[in-house]
Amino acid sequence: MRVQVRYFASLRERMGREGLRLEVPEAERLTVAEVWRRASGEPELPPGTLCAVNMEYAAPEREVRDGDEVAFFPPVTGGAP
Amino acid sequence: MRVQVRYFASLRERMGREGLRLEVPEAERLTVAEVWRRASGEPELPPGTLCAVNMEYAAPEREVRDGDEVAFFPPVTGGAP
Amino acid sequence: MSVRVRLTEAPFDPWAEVAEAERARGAARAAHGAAAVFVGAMRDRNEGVAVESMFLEHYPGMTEREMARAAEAALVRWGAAEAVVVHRVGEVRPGEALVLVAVWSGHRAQAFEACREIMEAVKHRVPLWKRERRADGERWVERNTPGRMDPAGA
Amino acid sequence: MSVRVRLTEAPFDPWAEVAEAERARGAARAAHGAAAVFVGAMRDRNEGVAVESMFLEHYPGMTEREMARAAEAALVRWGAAEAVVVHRVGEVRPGEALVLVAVWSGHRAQAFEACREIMEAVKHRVPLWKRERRADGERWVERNTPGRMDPAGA
Repeated sequence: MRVQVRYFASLRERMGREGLRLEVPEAERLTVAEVWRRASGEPELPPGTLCAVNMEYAAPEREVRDGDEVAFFPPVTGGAP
Repeated sequence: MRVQVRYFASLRERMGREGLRLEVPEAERLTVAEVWRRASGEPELPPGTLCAVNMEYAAPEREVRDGDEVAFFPPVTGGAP
Repeated sequence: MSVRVRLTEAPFDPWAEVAEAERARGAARAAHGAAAVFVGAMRDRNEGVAVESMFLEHYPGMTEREMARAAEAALVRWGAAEAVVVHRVGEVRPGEALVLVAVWSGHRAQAFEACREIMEAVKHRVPLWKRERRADGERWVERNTPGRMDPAGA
Repeated sequence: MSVRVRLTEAPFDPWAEVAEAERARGAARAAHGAAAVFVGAMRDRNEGVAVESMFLEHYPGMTEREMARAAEAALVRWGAAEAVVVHRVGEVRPGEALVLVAVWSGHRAQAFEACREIMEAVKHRVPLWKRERRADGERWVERNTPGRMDPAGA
Protein backbone atom coordinates (compact mmCIF):
# COMPACT_ATOMS: atom_id res chain seq x y z
CA MET A 1 0.00 0.00 0.00
CA ARG A 2 0.97 3.64 -0.56
CA VAL A 3 0.97 6.46 1.96
CA GLN A 4 1.68 10.11 1.13
CA VAL A 5 3.78 11.77 3.85
CA ARG A 6 3.86 15.58 4.27
CA TYR A 7 5.92 17.86 6.50
CA PHE A 8 5.20 21.49 7.33
CA ALA A 9 6.99 24.56 8.67
CA SER A 10 10.07 24.02 10.85
CA LEU A 11 9.68 20.25 10.53
CA ARG A 12 9.72 20.50 6.71
CA GLU A 13 12.90 22.56 6.94
CA ARG A 14 14.56 20.13 9.29
CA MET A 15 13.65 17.12 7.13
CA GLY A 16 14.91 18.97 4.06
CA ARG A 17 11.84 18.12 2.00
CA GLU A 18 8.09 18.63 1.72
CA GLY A 19 7.27 14.94 1.95
CA LEU A 20 7.59 11.59 0.27
CA ARG A 21 5.59 8.63 -0.91
CA LEU A 22 5.93 5.57 1.30
CA GLU A 23 5.34 2.07 -0.11
CA VAL A 24 4.81 -0.87 2.23
CA PRO A 25 3.64 -4.48 1.72
CA GLU A 26 -0.16 -4.71 1.80
CA ALA A 27 -0.24 -7.12 4.74
CA GLU A 28 1.51 -4.88 7.25
CA ARG A 29 -0.39 -3.00 9.98
CA LEU A 30 0.83 0.59 9.93
CA THR A 31 0.28 3.29 12.58
CA VAL A 32 0.96 7.02 12.21
CA ALA A 33 3.98 6.62 14.54
CA GLU A 34 5.32 3.81 12.34
CA VAL A 35 4.86 5.99 9.25
CA TRP A 36 6.99 8.62 10.99
CA ARG A 37 9.74 6.09 11.77
CA ARG A 38 9.90 4.75 8.23
CA ALA A 39 9.64 8.14 6.53
CA SER A 40 12.04 10.09 8.75
CA GLY A 41 14.40 7.35 9.89
CA GLU A 42 14.00 8.75 13.42
CA PRO A 43 12.75 6.40 16.16
CA GLU A 44 10.50 8.86 18.01
CA LEU A 45 8.11 11.65 17.04
CA PRO A 46 9.71 14.91 18.22
CA PRO A 47 7.91 16.22 21.35
CA GLY A 48 4.93 18.43 20.50
CA THR A 49 4.71 17.22 16.90
CA LEU A 50 1.12 17.12 15.61
CA CYS A 51 -0.15 14.44 13.23
CA ALA A 52 -3.00 14.43 10.74
CA VAL A 53 -4.46 11.69 8.55
CA ASN A 54 -6.33 12.93 5.49
CA MET A 55 -6.38 16.45 6.96
CA GLU A 56 -7.87 15.34 10.29
CA TYR A 57 -5.90 15.46 13.52
CA ALA A 58 -4.90 11.92 14.50
CA ALA A 59 -3.16 10.21 17.43
CA PRO A 60 0.19 8.43 16.77
CA GLU A 61 -1.56 5.08 17.43
CA ARG A 62 -4.03 5.68 14.62
CA GLU A 63 -3.90 3.03 11.88
CA VAL A 64 -3.40 4.25 8.30
CA ARG A 65 -4.75 2.73 5.09
CA ASP A 66 -3.81 2.55 1.47
CA GLY A 67 -3.98 5.97 -0.14
CA ASP A 68 -3.94 7.93 3.11
CA GLU A 69 -2.14 11.27 3.42
CA VAL A 70 -0.22 11.51 6.69
CA ALA A 71 1.06 14.93 7.78
CA PHE A 72 3.48 15.92 10.55
CA PHE A 73 3.89 19.47 11.80
CA PRO A 74 4.96 21.60 14.79
CA PRO A 75 2.47 23.36 17.12
CA VAL A 76 0.42 25.90 15.22
CA THR A 77 0.93 29.66 15.68
CA GLY A 78 -1.74 31.30 13.56
CA GLY A 79 -3.92 34.25 14.39
CA ALA A 80 -2.62 37.46 15.78
CA PRO A 81 -1.21 39.01 18.96
CA MET B 1 -29.85 77.49 48.99
CA ARG B 2 -31.08 76.27 45.62
CA VAL B 3 -31.01 72.74 44.26
CA GLN B 4 -32.00 71.74 40.72
CA VAL B 5 -33.91 68.44 40.69
CA ARG B 6 -34.18 66.31 37.51
CA TYR B 7 -36.15 63.17 36.71
CA PHE B 8 -35.56 60.80 33.78
CA ALA B 9 -37.36 58.08 31.84
CA SER B 10 -40.21 56.24 33.63
CA LEU B 11 -39.64 58.29 36.78
CA ARG B 12 -40.04 61.54 34.80
CA GLU B 13 -43.30 60.20 33.38
CA ARG B 14 -44.59 59.15 36.79
CA MET B 15 -43.72 62.49 38.37
CA GLY B 16 -45.38 64.31 35.46
CA ARG B 17 -42.46 66.69 34.98
CA GLU B 18 -38.79 66.91 34.04
CA GLY B 19 -37.74 68.43 37.35
CA LEU B 20 -38.02 71.47 39.57
CA ARG B 21 -35.99 74.00 41.49
CA LEU B 22 -35.94 73.43 45.24
CA GLU B 23 -35.26 76.33 47.64
CA VAL B 24 -34.37 75.66 51.26
CA PRO B 25 -33.04 77.84 54.13
CA GLU B 26 -29.25 78.09 53.97
CA ALA B 27 -28.77 76.59 57.46
CA GLU B 28 -30.39 73.22 56.75
CA ARG B 29 -28.35 70.08 56.16
CA LEU B 30 -29.77 68.38 53.07
CA THR B 31 -29.13 64.85 51.83
CA VAL B 32 -30.05 63.39 48.43
CA ALA B 33 -32.81 61.33 50.14
CA GLU B 34 -34.18 64.51 51.74
CA VAL B 35 -34.14 66.27 48.37
CA TRP B 36 -36.26 63.39 47.03
CA ARG B 37 -38.75 63.71 49.88
CA ARG B 38 -39.16 67.44 49.48
CA ALA B 39 -39.27 67.41 45.67
CA SER B 40 -41.55 64.41 45.19
CA GLY B 41 -43.63 64.52 48.37
CA GLU B 42 -42.99 60.76 48.68
CA PRO B 43 -41.36 59.51 51.89
CA GLU B 44 -39.07 56.87 50.34
CA LEU B 45 -36.97 56.58 47.19
CA PRO B 46 -38.62 53.91 45.00
CA PRO B 47 -36.61 50.65 45.09
CA GLY B 48 -33.87 50.56 42.46
CA THR B 49 -33.91 54.33 41.88
CA LEU B 50 -30.47 55.73 41.06
CA CYS B 51 -29.28 59.14 42.24
CA ALA B 52 -26.67 61.51 40.83
CA VAL B 53 -25.28 64.80 42.13
CA ASN B 54 -23.77 67.06 39.45
CA MET B 55 -23.79 64.13 37.01
CA GLU B 56 -21.90 61.79 39.36
CA TYR B 57 -23.58 58.76 40.91
CA ALA B 58 -24.28 59.47 44.59
CA ALA B 59 -25.65 57.57 47.59
CA PRO B 60 -28.93 58.77 49.19
CA GLU B 61 -26.94 59.83 52.28
CA ARG B 62 -24.76 62.19 50.25
CA GLU B 63 -25.04 65.82 51.35
CA VAL B 64 -25.94 68.38 48.69
CA ARG B 65 -24.84 72.01 48.46
CA ASP B 66 -26.10 75.24 47.05
CA GLY B 67 -26.24 75.09 43.27
CA ASP B 68 -26.09 71.29 43.01
CA GLU B 69 -28.05 69.39 40.37
CA VAL B 70 -29.66 66.28 41.84
CA ALA B 71 -31.01 63.66 39.41
CA PHE B 72 -33.22 60.63 40.04
CA PHE B 73 -33.71 57.86 37.51
CA PRO B 74 -34.62 54.18 37.09
CA PRO B 75 -32.03 51.45 36.37
CA VAL B 76 -30.32 52.07 33.04
CA THR B 77 -31.00 49.88 29.99
CA GLY B 78 -28.62 51.15 27.30
CA GLY B 79 -26.56 49.16 24.88
CA ALA B 80 -27.93 46.37 22.82
CA PRO B 81 -29.10 42.75 23.05
CA MET C 1 -4.13 55.98 25.92
CA SER C 2 -6.89 57.48 23.83
CA VAL C 3 -10.67 57.45 24.36
CA ARG C 4 -13.25 58.88 21.99
CA VAL C 5 -16.98 58.81 22.84
CA ARG C 6 -19.89 60.14 20.84
CA LEU C 7 -23.69 60.25 21.06
CA THR C 8 -25.66 60.55 17.85
CA GLU C 9 -29.33 61.14 17.07
CA ALA C 10 -28.73 60.16 13.44
CA PRO C 11 -28.20 56.59 12.19
CA PHE C 12 -24.51 55.70 11.97
CA ASP C 13 -22.48 53.04 10.15
CA PRO C 14 -20.42 51.32 12.85
CA TRP C 15 -18.03 49.63 10.39
CA ALA C 16 -17.28 52.85 8.57
CA GLU C 17 -16.66 54.41 11.99
CA VAL C 18 -14.16 51.67 12.92
CA ALA C 19 -12.47 51.82 9.51
CA GLU C 20 -12.10 55.59 9.91
CA ALA C 21 -10.63 55.23 13.42
CA GLU C 22 -8.29 52.58 12.07
CA ARG C 23 -7.05 54.90 9.31
CA ALA C 24 -6.53 57.68 11.84
CA ARG C 25 -4.41 55.37 13.97
CA GLY C 26 -1.72 55.19 11.29
CA ALA C 27 1.54 53.82 12.69
CA ALA C 28 -0.17 52.59 15.87
CA ARG C 29 -1.66 49.76 13.77
CA ALA C 30 1.67 48.00 13.80
CA ALA C 31 2.15 48.56 17.55
CA HIS C 32 -1.31 47.56 18.79
CA GLY C 33 -2.30 44.75 16.50
CA ALA C 34 -5.41 43.48 18.28
CA ALA C 35 -8.85 45.03 17.80
CA ALA C 36 -12.00 43.80 19.53
CA VAL C 37 -15.28 45.34 18.43
CA PHE C 38 -18.85 44.97 19.58
CA VAL C 39 -21.83 46.33 17.66
CA GLY C 40 -25.38 46.10 18.94
CA ALA C 41 -28.25 46.75 16.57
CA MET C 42 -31.91 47.16 17.44
CA ARG C 43 -33.81 43.91 17.24
CA ASP C 44 -37.31 43.68 15.76
CA ARG C 45 -38.57 41.48 18.60
CA ASN C 46 -38.24 41.53 22.39
CA GLU C 47 -39.54 38.73 24.59
CA GLY C 48 -41.41 37.39 21.55
CA VAL C 49 -43.30 40.63 20.80
CA ALA C 50 -42.69 42.66 17.61
CA VAL C 51 -41.05 46.03 18.29
CA GLU C 52 -41.77 48.78 15.77
CA SER C 53 -39.40 51.44 17.01
CA MET C 54 -37.64 52.63 20.14
CA PHE C 55 -36.85 55.90 21.85
CA LEU C 56 -33.51 56.12 23.65
CA GLU C 57 -33.56 58.74 26.40
CA HIS C 58 -30.29 59.99 27.92
CA TYR C 59 -28.98 62.47 30.46
CA PRO C 60 -27.01 64.98 28.36
CA GLY C 61 -23.60 65.48 29.91
CA MET C 62 -23.68 62.60 32.37
CA THR C 63 -24.18 60.02 29.63
CA GLU C 64 -21.04 61.07 27.74
CA ARG C 65 -19.10 61.39 30.98
CA GLU C 66 -19.99 57.88 32.14
CA MET C 67 -19.18 56.45 28.70
CA ALA C 68 -15.73 58.08 28.77
CA ARG C 69 -15.10 57.05 32.35
CA ALA C 70 -16.02 53.41 31.66
CA ALA C 71 -13.75 53.32 28.61
CA GLU C 72 -10.82 54.87 30.51
CA ALA C 73 -11.22 52.48 33.44
CA ALA C 74 -11.28 49.45 31.13
CA LEU C 75 -8.22 50.59 29.16
CA VAL C 76 -6.28 51.10 32.40
CA ARG C 77 -7.42 47.84 33.97
CA TRP C 78 -6.51 45.77 30.91
CA GLY C 79 -3.57 47.78 29.69
CA ALA C 80 -5.26 48.47 26.34
CA ALA C 81 -4.38 51.43 24.13
CA GLU C 82 -7.40 52.95 22.49
CA ALA C 83 -11.20 52.94 22.63
CA VAL C 84 -14.01 54.34 20.51
CA VAL C 85 -17.56 54.27 21.90
CA VAL C 86 -20.58 55.50 19.95
CA HIS C 87 -24.16 55.30 21.22
CA ARG C 88 -27.33 56.16 19.41
CA VAL C 89 -29.96 58.29 21.18
CA GLY C 90 -33.48 59.37 20.20
CA GLU C 91 -35.69 57.49 17.72
CA VAL C 92 -34.29 54.18 16.46
CA ARG C 93 -35.72 51.62 13.97
CA PRO C 94 -35.11 47.86 13.94
CA GLY C 95 -31.83 46.87 12.27
CA GLU C 96 -30.13 50.20 13.01
CA ALA C 97 -26.96 50.23 15.10
CA LEU C 98 -27.47 51.23 18.73
CA VAL C 99 -23.96 50.97 20.11
CA LEU C 100 -20.38 50.51 18.96
CA VAL C 101 -17.49 49.66 21.27
CA ALA C 102 -14.05 49.26 19.67
CA VAL C 103 -10.82 48.61 21.58
CA TRP C 104 -7.25 48.42 20.26
CA SER C 105 -4.49 46.74 22.19
CA GLY C 106 -1.18 44.95 21.90
CA HIS C 107 -2.69 41.56 22.65
CA ARG C 108 -6.04 39.91 22.04
CA ALA C 109 -6.87 39.09 25.66
CA GLN C 110 -6.65 42.76 26.66
CA ALA C 111 -8.76 43.86 23.71
CA PHE C 112 -11.50 41.27 24.34
CA GLU C 113 -11.70 41.95 28.08
CA ALA C 114 -11.69 45.73 27.78
CA CYS C 115 -14.33 45.68 25.01
CA ARG C 116 -16.60 43.45 27.04
CA GLU C 117 -16.15 45.47 30.21
CA ILE C 118 -17.06 48.71 28.42
CA MET C 119 -20.20 47.04 27.00
CA GLU C 120 -21.28 45.93 30.47
CA ALA C 121 -20.80 49.47 31.78
CA VAL C 122 -22.89 50.78 28.88
CA LYS C 123 -25.66 48.36 29.89
CA HIS C 124 -25.50 48.98 33.62
CA ARG C 125 -23.88 52.35 34.45
CA VAL C 126 -24.31 54.73 31.54
CA PRO C 127 -27.61 56.65 31.89
CA LEU C 128 -29.62 55.48 28.87
CA TRP C 129 -33.20 54.26 28.91
CA LYS C 130 -35.15 52.46 26.21
CA ARG C 131 -38.81 52.99 25.53
CA GLU C 132 -40.19 50.47 23.07
CA ARG C 133 -43.11 50.97 20.72
CA ARG C 134 -44.60 47.51 20.30
CA ALA C 135 -47.70 46.02 18.73
CA ASP C 136 -49.20 45.85 22.25
CA GLY C 137 -48.37 49.44 23.23
CA GLU C 138 -45.46 51.50 24.56
CA ARG C 139 -43.33 50.51 27.51
CA TRP C 140 -40.05 51.26 29.21
CA VAL C 141 -37.53 48.42 29.05
CA GLU C 142 -36.75 47.60 32.64
CA ARG C 143 -34.40 44.68 32.58
CA ASN C 144 -31.08 44.03 30.90
CA THR C 145 -30.17 40.82 29.11
CA PRO C 146 -27.35 38.88 30.79
CA GLY C 147 -23.79 39.70 29.78
CA ARG C 148 -22.51 36.20 30.55
CA MET C 149 -23.99 32.82 29.72
CA ASP C 150 -23.14 29.14 29.86
CA PRO C 151 -22.46 27.18 26.68
CA ALA C 152 -25.18 24.92 25.25
CA GLY C 153 -25.45 21.68 27.18
CA ALA C 154 -23.55 23.05 30.21
CA MET D 1 -26.52 28.89 10.95
CA SER D 2 -24.06 30.19 8.40
CA VAL D 3 -20.25 29.94 8.31
CA ARG D 4 -17.98 31.52 5.72
CA VAL D 5 -14.21 31.02 5.82
CA ARG D 6 -11.55 32.33 3.46
CA LEU D 7 -7.78 32.31 3.11
CA THR D 8 -6.13 35.13 1.18
CA GLU D 9 -2.60 35.78 -0.03
CA ALA D 10 -3.47 39.38 -0.80
CA PRO D 11 -3.92 42.12 1.83
CA PHE D 12 -7.56 42.50 2.88
CA ASP D 13 -9.59 45.23 4.58
CA PRO D 14 -11.30 43.55 7.53
CA TRP D 15 -13.80 46.35 8.15
CA ALA D 16 -14.91 46.42 4.52
CA GLU D 17 -15.30 42.64 4.76
CA VAL D 18 -17.53 42.95 7.86
CA ALA D 19 -19.54 45.79 6.32
CA GLU D 20 -20.09 43.68 3.21
CA ALA D 21 -21.18 40.64 5.26
CA GLU D 22 -23.50 42.96 7.23
CA ARG D 23 -25.11 44.23 4.03
CA ALA D 24 -25.56 40.68 2.76
CA ARG D 25 -27.35 39.74 5.97
CA GLY D 26 -30.28 42.04 5.17
CA ALA D 27 -33.30 41.26 7.33
CA ALA D 28 -31.22 39.13 9.71
CA ARG D 29 -29.76 42.36 11.09
CA ALA D 30 -32.97 42.99 12.98
CA ALA D 31 -33.12 39.40 14.27
CA HIS D 32 -29.52 38.96 15.38
CA GLY D 33 -28.59 42.33 16.75
CA ALA D 34 -25.26 41.51 18.36
CA ALA D 35 -21.96 41.41 16.46
CA ALA D 36 -18.60 40.64 18.04
CA VAL D 37 -15.53 41.08 15.86
CA PHE D 38 -11.85 40.47 16.39
CA VAL D 39 -9.15 41.68 14.02
CA GLY D 40 -5.48 40.87 14.48
CA ALA D 41 -2.88 42.81 12.55
CA MET D 42 0.80 42.05 12.25
CA ARG D 43 2.87 43.86 14.85
CA ASP D 44 6.21 45.47 14.05
CA ARG D 45 7.85 44.05 17.18
CA ASN D 46 7.88 40.66 18.88
CA GLU D 47 9.55 40.10 22.24
CA GLY D 48 11.22 43.49 21.87
CA VAL D 49 12.81 42.78 18.47
CA ALA D 50 11.80 44.62 15.28
CA VAL D 51 10.02 42.36 12.77
CA GLU D 52 10.34 43.35 9.12
CA SER D 53 7.95 40.88 7.56
CA MET D 54 6.43 37.48 8.11
CA PHE D 55 5.61 34.40 6.07
CA LEU D 56 2.46 32.53 7.03
CA GLU D 57 2.62 28.89 5.96
CA HIS D 58 -0.55 26.78 5.87
CA TYR D 59 -1.77 23.29 4.96
CA PRO D 60 -4.04 23.87 1.96
CA GLY D 61 -7.31 22.06 2.55
CA MET D 62 -6.84 21.24 6.21
CA THR D 63 -6.45 24.90 7.20
CA GLU D 64 -9.81 25.90 5.71
CA ARG D 65 -11.44 22.77 7.09
CA GLU D 66 -10.26 23.44 10.64
CA MET D 67 -11.32 27.07 10.42
CA ALA D 68 -14.82 26.07 9.31
CA ARG D 69 -15.06 23.34 11.94
CA ALA D 70 -14.00 25.70 14.75
CA ALA D 71 -16.55 28.29 13.65
CA GLU D 72 -19.37 25.73 13.41
CA ALA D 73 -18.56 24.28 16.83
CA ALA D 74 -18.54 27.73 18.43
CA LEU D 75 -21.84 28.76 16.82
CA VAL D 76 -23.49 25.55 18.03
CA ARG D 77 -22.03 25.74 21.54
CA TRP D 78 -23.09 29.36 22.05
CA GLY D 79 -26.26 29.35 19.98
CA ALA D 80 -24.93 32.07 17.68
CA ALA D 81 -26.19 32.60 14.13
CA GLU D 82 -23.42 33.51 11.74
CA ALA D 83 -19.63 33.61 11.46
CA VAL D 84 -17.11 34.99 8.99
CA VAL D 85 -13.44 33.99 9.35
CA VAL D 86 -10.71 35.32 7.09
CA HIS D 87 -7.01 34.50 7.50
CA ARG D 88 -4.06 35.89 5.64
CA VAL D 89 -1.42 33.47 4.31
CA GLY D 90 1.94 34.05 2.58
CA GLU D 91 4.00 37.24 2.90
CA VAL D 92 2.68 39.81 5.38
CA ARG D 93 4.01 43.26 6.35
CA PRO D 94 3.62 45.02 9.73
CA GLY D 95 0.26 46.77 10.14
CA GLU D 96 -1.55 44.46 7.69
CA ALA D 97 -4.52 42.44 8.91
CA LEU D 98 -3.73 38.78 9.66
CA VAL D 99 -7.06 37.49 10.84
CA LEU D 100 -10.71 38.51 11.06
CA VAL D 101 -13.32 36.69 13.14
CA ALA D 102 -16.87 38.09 13.08
CA VAL D 103 -19.86 36.52 14.83
CA TRP D 104 -23.51 37.59 14.76
CA SER D 105 -25.99 36.49 17.37
CA GLY D 106 -29.22 37.39 19.15
CA HIS D 107 -27.43 38.41 22.34
CA ARG D 108 -24.07 39.91 23.20
CA ALA D 109 -22.85 37.14 25.51
CA GLN D 110 -23.19 34.53 22.73
CA ALA D 111 -21.43 36.75 20.21
CA PHE D 112 -18.50 37.54 22.54
CA GLU D 113 -17.98 33.94 23.63
CA ALA D 114 -18.23 32.43 20.15
CA CYS D 115 -15.88 35.05 18.66
CA ARG D 116 -13.30 34.43 21.37
CA GLU D 117 -13.58 30.67 21.07
CA ILE D 118 -13.01 30.81 17.31
CA MET D 119 -9.93 33.01 17.84
CA GLU D 120 -8.47 30.52 20.32
CA ALA D 121 -9.01 27.70 17.83
CA VAL D 122 -7.27 29.77 15.15
CA LYS D 123 -4.30 30.17 17.49
CA HIS D 124 -4.14 26.57 18.67
CA ARG D 125 -5.86 24.17 16.22
CA VAL D 126 -5.85 25.66 12.73
CA PRO D 127 -2.65 24.65 10.88
CA LEU D 128 -0.87 27.97 10.35
CA TRP D 129 2.78 28.71 11.09
CA LYS D 130 4.55 32.05 11.29
CA ARG D 131 8.09 32.60 10.16
CA GLU D 132 9.38 36.04 11.14
CA ARG D 133 12.03 38.05 9.33
CA ARG D 134 13.68 40.10 12.06
CA ALA D 135 16.69 42.35 12.35
CA ASP D 136 18.50 39.43 14.00
CA GLY D 137 17.58 36.83 11.35
CA GLU D 138 14.70 34.53 10.40
CA ARG D 139 12.94 32.27 12.84
CA TRP D 140 9.79 30.24 13.26
CA VAL D 141 7.41 31.54 15.93
CA GLU D 142 7.03 28.69 18.36
CA ARG D 143 4.84 29.97 21.14
CA ASN D 144 1.44 31.57 21.26
CA THR D 145 0.54 34.62 23.34
CA PRO D 146 -1.97 33.85 26.10
CA GLY D 147 -5.67 34.16 25.26
CA ARG D 148 -6.69 35.04 28.83
CA MET D 149 -5.09 37.40 31.29
CA ASP D 150 -5.70 38.97 34.68
CA PRO D 151 -6.57 42.64 35.01
CA ALA D 152 -3.89 45.11 36.09
CA GLY D 153 -3.24 44.94 39.81
CA ALA D 154 -4.96 41.56 40.23
